[in-house]
Amino acid sequence: MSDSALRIESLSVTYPNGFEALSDVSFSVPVDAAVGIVGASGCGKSTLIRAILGLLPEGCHVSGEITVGGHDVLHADHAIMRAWRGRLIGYVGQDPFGACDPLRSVRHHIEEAWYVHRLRPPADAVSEGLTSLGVADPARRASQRPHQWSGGMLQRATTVAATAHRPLITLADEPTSALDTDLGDGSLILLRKSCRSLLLVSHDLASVARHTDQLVVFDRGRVVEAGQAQALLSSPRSTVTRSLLESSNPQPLRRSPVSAPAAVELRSVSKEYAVAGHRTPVIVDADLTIHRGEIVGVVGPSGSGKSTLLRLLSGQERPDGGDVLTEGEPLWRGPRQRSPRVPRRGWIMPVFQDPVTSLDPRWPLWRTITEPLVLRGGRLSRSQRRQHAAAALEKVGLGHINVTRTPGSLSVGECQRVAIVRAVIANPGLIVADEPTASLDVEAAANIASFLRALADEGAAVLVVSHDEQRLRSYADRVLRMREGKVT
Amino acid sequence: MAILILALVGGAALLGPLLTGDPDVPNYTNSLVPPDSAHLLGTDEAGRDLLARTLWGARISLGSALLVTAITAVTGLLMGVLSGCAGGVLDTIVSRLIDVLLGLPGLIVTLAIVGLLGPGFLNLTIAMSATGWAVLARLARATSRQTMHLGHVKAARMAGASLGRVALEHVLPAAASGVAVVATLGIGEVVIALAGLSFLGLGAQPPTAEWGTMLADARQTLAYAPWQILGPGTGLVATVLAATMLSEALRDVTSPGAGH
Amino acid sequence: MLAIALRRVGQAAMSALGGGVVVFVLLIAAPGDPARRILNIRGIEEPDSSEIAAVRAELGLDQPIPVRFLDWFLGLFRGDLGLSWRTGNPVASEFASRLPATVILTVAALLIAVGLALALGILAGWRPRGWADHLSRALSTVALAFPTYLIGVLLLDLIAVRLGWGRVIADGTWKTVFLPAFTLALASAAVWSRVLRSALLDLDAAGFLRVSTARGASALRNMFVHRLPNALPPFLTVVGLGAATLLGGAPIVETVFSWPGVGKHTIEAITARDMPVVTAFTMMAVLAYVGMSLVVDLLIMAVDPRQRQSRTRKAVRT
Amino acid sequence: QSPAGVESGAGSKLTIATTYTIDDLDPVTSGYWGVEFGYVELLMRASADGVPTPWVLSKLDAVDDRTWRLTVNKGVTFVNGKPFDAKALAATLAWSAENQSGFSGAANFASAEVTGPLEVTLKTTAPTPTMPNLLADEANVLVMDVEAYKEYKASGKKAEALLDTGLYTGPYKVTSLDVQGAKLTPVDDYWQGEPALDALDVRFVSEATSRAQAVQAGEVDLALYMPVSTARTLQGRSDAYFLQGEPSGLVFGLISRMASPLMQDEAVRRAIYTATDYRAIADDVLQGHAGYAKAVFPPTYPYTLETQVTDLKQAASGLDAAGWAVGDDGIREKDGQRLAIRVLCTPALSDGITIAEAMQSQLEEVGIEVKVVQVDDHGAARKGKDWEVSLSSSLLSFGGSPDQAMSELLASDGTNNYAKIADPKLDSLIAELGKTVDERRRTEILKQIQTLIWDRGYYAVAAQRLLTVVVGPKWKGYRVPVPNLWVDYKTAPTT
Ligand SMILES: Nc1ncnc2c1ncn2[C@@H]1O[C@H](COP(=O)(O)OP(=O)(O)OP(=O)(O)O)[C@@H](O)[C@H]1O
Ligand SMILES: Nc1ncnc2c1ncn2[C@@H]1O[C@H](COP(=O)(O)OP(=O)(O)OP(=O)(O)O)[C@@H](O)[C@H]1O
Ligand SMILES: [Mg+2]
Ligand SMILES: [Mg+2]
Repeated sequence: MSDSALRIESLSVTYPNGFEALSDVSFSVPVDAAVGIVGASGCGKSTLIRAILGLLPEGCHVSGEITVGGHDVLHADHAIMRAWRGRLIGYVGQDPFGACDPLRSVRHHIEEAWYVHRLRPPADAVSEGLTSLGVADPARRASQRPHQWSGGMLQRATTVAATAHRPLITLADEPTSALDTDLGDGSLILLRKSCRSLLLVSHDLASVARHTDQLVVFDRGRVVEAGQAQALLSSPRSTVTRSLLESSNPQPLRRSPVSAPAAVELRSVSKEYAVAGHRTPVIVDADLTIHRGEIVGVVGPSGSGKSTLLRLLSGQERPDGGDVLTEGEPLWRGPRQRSPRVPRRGWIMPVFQDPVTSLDPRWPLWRTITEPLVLRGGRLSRSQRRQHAAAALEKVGLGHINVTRTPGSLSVGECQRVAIVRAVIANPGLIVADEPTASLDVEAAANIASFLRALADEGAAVLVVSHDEQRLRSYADRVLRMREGKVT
Repeated sequence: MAILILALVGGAALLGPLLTGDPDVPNYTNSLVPPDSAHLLGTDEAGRDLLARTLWGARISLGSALLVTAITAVTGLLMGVLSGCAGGVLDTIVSRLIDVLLGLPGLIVTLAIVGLLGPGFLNLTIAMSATGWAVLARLARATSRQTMHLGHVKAARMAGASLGRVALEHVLPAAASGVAVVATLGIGEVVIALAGLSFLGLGAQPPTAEWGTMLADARQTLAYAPWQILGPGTGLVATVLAATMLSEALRDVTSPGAGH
Repeated sequence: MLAIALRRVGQAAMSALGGGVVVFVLLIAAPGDPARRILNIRGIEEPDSSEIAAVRAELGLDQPIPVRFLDWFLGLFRGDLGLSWRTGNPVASEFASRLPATVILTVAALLIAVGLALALGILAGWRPRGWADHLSRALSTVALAFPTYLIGVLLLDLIAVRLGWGRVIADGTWKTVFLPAFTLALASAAVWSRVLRSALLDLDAAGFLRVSTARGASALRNMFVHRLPNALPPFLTVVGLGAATLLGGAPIVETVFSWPGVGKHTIEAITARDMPVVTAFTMMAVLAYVGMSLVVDLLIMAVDPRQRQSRTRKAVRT
Repeated sequence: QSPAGVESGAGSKLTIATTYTIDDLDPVTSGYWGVEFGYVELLMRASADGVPTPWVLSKLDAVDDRTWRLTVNKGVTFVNGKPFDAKALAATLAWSAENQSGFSGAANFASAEVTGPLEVTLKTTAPTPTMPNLLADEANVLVMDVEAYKEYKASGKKAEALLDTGLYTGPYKVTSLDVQGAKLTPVDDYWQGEPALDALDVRFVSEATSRAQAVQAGEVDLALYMPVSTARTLQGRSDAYFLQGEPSGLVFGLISRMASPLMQDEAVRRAIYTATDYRAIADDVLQGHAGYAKAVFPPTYPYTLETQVTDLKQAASGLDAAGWAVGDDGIREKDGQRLAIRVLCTPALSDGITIAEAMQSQLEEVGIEVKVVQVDDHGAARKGKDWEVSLSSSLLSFGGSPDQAMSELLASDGTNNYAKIADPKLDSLIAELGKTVDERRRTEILKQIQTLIWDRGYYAVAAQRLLTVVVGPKWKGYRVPVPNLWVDYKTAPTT
């Protein structure tokens, strides 16, 4: 038996469509060590995991060598491979909710690690495993269904299942990308604790570096750099590593001074929702002022009321108590008023989390982009609208995109930029953005951040709700924290 | 492929009758002649040319199926979008109506309506339209409500678009494609249902050439003259296939999210 | 859980009531004076107004419409379906002798259809583009393109006449039910198997399948432990909705196979515009339909724990 | 059917499939089915030449034009064991005159007196020359135990109870009856001899295809009312045979609705009837499975007059003379009105539709457009206004008498005159016929009537209907009876 848990020698993988997802990849994971694989989206990380598990789709061309504890997994036959999965090679997936069958209990999910190998799970394996990872009251909780668990807890259950047979190596594919940063770190610590050797895959260089001994950096299917985690962090050699490092530690941007008049104000605003029959306060006595030219960020745990605050501020929803003022005038006057009274049409414009659904998939870009202009009363011909749209896209660096295209043919990041162009084309006074960068990769997110900043600098008030506090701090003037409906 | 079949079926329905004689004139000395050069699909018991009857029958079968589909699709779409966009009392009323109609077994209510109006192809078409729109309305309403919560509609509303404008420009097209897909898929079903009800004597009345009644007529002498099912059978299979393919093609064309 | 089930039962009751209203409207909108028709059956060709009034009172036609509706609707539960306009006999007694045969036929067809759909759907979903997939696609095209009556006649000719299996004139019992039930089931089975197939294939991308495969689970285990249960809700839903289609197809099959059921009887009633019989059949189908979708919903609730919660808690994630 | 060929009690069984459902055994509403299937008998039996022969009666003598002497056969007993004697006969006649609408309408019943142990004297209020035919009609006087029936009525029991009353005298008795069919068993001590069958099943199968297939599959021996197309399907097969009977009075009649504005024009009516090709309908359209109608009555009847001829020229010139000019599309017009007639028919009589469709092409040649209108409830639709020519019944009653049917259908005050024919000459002829006993005079009147209805274009016969059945191999020699009395005590397999 060799002293490496996993050894990969000049591995190449070509998908049936001829795309070479991995080429000539070699590295190894020593026994009891943790190795991190980092790289931008689409660089072949998941392909690597699938290759090790022998779960590449039919028709892939694979060359090279993969051995786990000295066993050749690339050429093992189906039955043997199945026996090794779970026992020799553990696997932790990306999304804990996706990993669990929603119809079955968490206990079933964990015990399945034994059942699939026709074994009987030890009597208290589930409780012990969960207790050791800090889940309270495991006996009762285990009989609940996945949707009754939180993501962090469920990730621990998955970890228990993945390491049930103490596999020689555990493969973890972006195990925390679906979790909050705090939760994510906790999960990784527990994961590291529970397994013997670990191969941790992620696009977040900084967080991987905290939990592994060695790092391998991928770019477009190739290894560009490998080495000790700390050394690599402190002196990255390749440009790929450097840009990865940069995007996971965004640099603060320029701030504008807050001396402008207030654009929008919340005065002891409160909101309740009827949940399961009884009313639950979601926003409690919120006060908030946003000035022209100012970006206010709001962070806070999930369910704390961030999105609700944003909807109240932008008139999408009516408060139960308190006032919302735009340029000093209340949005809501009489009790029978059905829509908010804004200073003018399109004075408040939104940017949403999902760029794809925020553009009408049937409309060409020019139509979407200039819709607010038309609604403001601009009598524009088609060709004028196209010109306006093209000019606006030019400003966000999308000048090369033909305005007659439909959103379906754009990338997600491009879509979000188009959405922002639509939001700003009619000179709004306030822009509200709910998680504008959550579905984007780091590069696109940085792009959007600087664009929002530029907007504010031109005089608009901006409210951004986000989980990504680090990034938010880089371009917001103020970052407020919400907890259980209160703004602090 | 779909286009080809469709063109064939549609062309047959439109042009076929011009090429052939009157499908309803009997010629009893020519009864049940197997397919030959004079009668490519043979003749039926009354000595009528089955090719002519198949082609003419296409008009009635397809025509009324298209009519039913069109009526149900338009009604369903409008009701669904209206209810989905307007919300409130209107939505409640329309939804209840849809629920009740969906809670009724369609084919049987069709039977009951025919019972009320009396047998006949027109009555059958009316009955099928009266019951068929609910399922499409529900689909349209669901899509509308979903669309109303999508970013682009919210953005349009915030940019100052009225409810009507949003419904017309954003929601209707979105709902229409789904309705079109499902309604198209239903064309084949409608043809078959019409045929089945005609078999029961509730639809087309002889000697009108209609695929369902042609097959029903054929069954008595099927063992002796099996070629009688050739024409209408091929027509029905082709229609169902074409409807399925068209529906799939429509789905591909109208689902613009394909790029992601 | 119980509360939700009860609410669902309440909804079902509302649907039945709504269906009742529609059916009742059909009944009272029917042309012709029922009293006159019944008198004609009783041998009075040209009844005078006092005779008509007497029968109107007997039938309760002189009551205001809401009262008539209530009478009619409650009568359904008492087994009082009114008098046939064609024979003058109580519809209930005409149905009583025919209903068992129709119940046997539709239940048998439902069982065959579900069994066939499960088998074909699983096989097709197991290996898309495999032989089972092609078979079920071909079957669904044929079932969709060829009317039931033709398939029935062909099956009779082939199986009962040429091979001598089964019977041409069925007697309405379980012994002879297979052929008519199979014919009736074919179209539904074809459609349902496609639904099951696509529900199974939709799950292909599900994370939990990949995870359990990565833990060493076999495809067989995945199919029966994870995929099938997860694909059941949409499947059960179409089965529930489609069960009434079976009842709707019964008249045709009953005619072809000489099955002594209510469907055939209803068609005769339609041609004679005998609305009480038609509406009674419709109402029965409505109740069967409402009942069936209730059962399906409760079944789905039993299968899928998420449905049991009054509100699906938003999964805690970004 | 020679009794010698009967192996009685040798396990022979007959299963018949028929279109029509028998609801119960009630003599008023469904007793006539019993006559056809051997569980009810009549006093007289209809025959092919229109002259009935005695059945349960041994003799029927006319004493004068208002008095008839009826003698019952010896030893006739009801299934319940009671004898059918003069007393029972008198009771039956009196009861039928009151309750059977056909008999009460036509028989002019005055009294029925027992004048001997087996003899009853029947008196009428007016001359009733067709009494033998009336007594041979399945809808008139059934041989039944009136006492037992009255008891049953008084008891208020359900219709099933009739099965146990032993009400009738036939060779077979119904032991069970439901929506699927009836089961019959032979009656012990049947008065004419031992019934030839051990069991008789009647099954109600509305689909003709199914009836034929059932014979092929050996489930059924005899399928009734088979469409002519079946003959072709069964050609050259040995599992089932198509058989047909002789012309017997059943017809595909055509009647003109005089209330229709178009049909008030005699030229139009005449053109319709003379342009119809009666030979082609029988020989080509129905492929010899129907009789060529040269007259409205069967060729075997003594008074039959061949009136019906096809003459396109005459039809055309008649129309020309009446001002109907041929339009652009070949259809005639007059004063802007198209010569388009609607022919009413019903799917229940599928060959009727075929005939209507044939007329469509035949009449087109003289410029008359025919629309085929199909209705399910033919009886009801005939009373309506949406037709010009309707498929109609025969001018003969089941018992072979023309008086009854003509007075109902063609007389201006007839109870069944839905065509609204009102011709004083015809009325007086029909009235006279009803009173005339003398055969020669009757023949004369009937010939005059036949000439009149042809000349005026009131009624014609498109084709003589033949009874058609499909039988299994064991019944290959079955003789299709005249009229449709499918089963009697001698009916048995032929091989
Ligand atoms: N079945 C397949 N057929 C063809 N190409 C594929 C297939 N699966 C993945 N690819 C391509 O292979 C490349 C690598 O994919 P992979 O899923 O390994 O990326 P990744 O590094 O895990 O990305 P991410 O961070 O987005 O998960 C991508 O460009 C992807 O488009
Ligand atoms: N329309 C609604 N009806 C009922 N409850 C709601 C509604 N919208 C939000 N809530 C509840 O209000 C609370 C706050 O929701 P909100 O969406 O504002 O949280 P959030 O901070 O944006 O969370 P996340 O980070 O997950 O987006 C949650 O408990 C949520 O379940
Ligand atoms: Mg990946
Ligand atoms: Mg939120």
